Amino acid sequence: MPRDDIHILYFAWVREITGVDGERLVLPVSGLTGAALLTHLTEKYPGLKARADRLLIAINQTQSDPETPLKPGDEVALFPPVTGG
Amino acid sequence: MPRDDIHILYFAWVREITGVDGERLVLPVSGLTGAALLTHLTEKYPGLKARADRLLIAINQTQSDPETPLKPGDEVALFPPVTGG
Amino acid sequence: MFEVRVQQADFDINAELASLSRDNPAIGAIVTFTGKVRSSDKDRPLIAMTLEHYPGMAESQMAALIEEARQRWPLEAARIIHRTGRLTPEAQIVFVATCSAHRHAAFEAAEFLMDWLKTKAPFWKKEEYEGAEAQWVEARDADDLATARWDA
Amino acid sequence: MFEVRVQQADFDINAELASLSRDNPAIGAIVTFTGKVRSSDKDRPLIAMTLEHYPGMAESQMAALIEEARQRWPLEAARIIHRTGRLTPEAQIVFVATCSAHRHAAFEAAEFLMDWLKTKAPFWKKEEYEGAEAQWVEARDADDLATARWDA
Repeated sequence: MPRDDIHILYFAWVREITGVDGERLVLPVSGLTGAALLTHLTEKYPGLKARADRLLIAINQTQSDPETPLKPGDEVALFPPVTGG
Repeated sequence: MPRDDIHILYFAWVREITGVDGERLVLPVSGLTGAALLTHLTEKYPGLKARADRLLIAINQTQSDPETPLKPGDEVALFPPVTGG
Repeated sequence: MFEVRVQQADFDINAELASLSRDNPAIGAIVTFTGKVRSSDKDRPLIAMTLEHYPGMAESQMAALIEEARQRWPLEAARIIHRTGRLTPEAQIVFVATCSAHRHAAFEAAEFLMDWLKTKAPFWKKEEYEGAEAQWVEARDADDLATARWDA
Repeated sequence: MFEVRVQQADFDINAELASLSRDNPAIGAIVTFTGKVRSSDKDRPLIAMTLEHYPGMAESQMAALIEEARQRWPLEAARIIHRTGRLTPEAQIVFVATCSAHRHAAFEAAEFLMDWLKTKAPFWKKEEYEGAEAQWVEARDADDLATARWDA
């Protein structure tokens, strides 16, 4: 049976705000975009709101345009600009 | 007693043509330049003549203009363009 | 001989170089970059930094960087290693090595890999300074500019 | 920690890096270049190369190159090692290492040192190819151009 939810992952200070590494979410509407997901999440985690414009989104481990529609089964990661190296 | 000769050193194919690592030479005239020394040496070592325009000169371990006059006691080195590294 | 690794353990540069270049007599030039934890930044003594990554995506991005470098320069071998976890001053953080017949390709590819790694691979640093709460490092515009110069 | 050496013996990169960077927590970036003997050049198998230098002047030129690099970049440490004598394929020939707080200074200084070393330090290479008499290597215009770009 195919999954009807997405797997959301949080990294760095995003994870500290959400308090969880990740969670599963059934898409509230079909074709929800990453940007709309983020708006949804800022309601759940108000601490994200002030810094939401600096978040990056990766869909299935590829950095993606926030306007990309999400599909059931996607792995969606939210994280700040990278600072490794 | 100060030296009245110069010490000439040869490297790479210059040394193979002269057949010696180096030699001492009493300056035939005061104020002889490196270029004039080279002309003198091409008479002694005719094999140098064809490639004399590609030789570099170092006076006291510093690469020098061939028109620099030599002084007694100088260390004068003749060598091809460098190819290390 | 192209490899990427994310690991908590330290790395040994001689061992990495041996495994990269051994038995390949076409290699004339090897460039390495090693990034280390500095003890002071902005006048305050740094106690430690903690590196976090996105498992899976970090490795695939690092492999993609190496593929991109191979499109641009004739490389015989290359490797990127990035450590994670809590690291104290003087610890090694990151290692890039590039092997080519000639030096300019090796130098340029190594610098390219570091510039891109800093802006494209999902790693994040949190710094602990003496007498202050640990803070996530902010991304630097200078790193974006360093990456952008390879777009020309 | 600035040093130059000319030696017949091989060098150990880990040992060089340890002595360059140990106990200096201001170092955040280390770049190394290692030049090795390639087995083939111009389609013919190379048997060996022999490196000759001008003792005294080689060392003083190498030290002058490091001084010049220190004028241009904020370096914490740097080292140049050049081997001489007969070397066979895969042997290490030359080593340059630069240590700085930040990566761009370390990369640029290392590349600068290699470019200048190739055109300003009195070393000469003689190559032995299969089935041919050993020949002195000719200086390359490309090396002069690589040196000239640092004059700007």
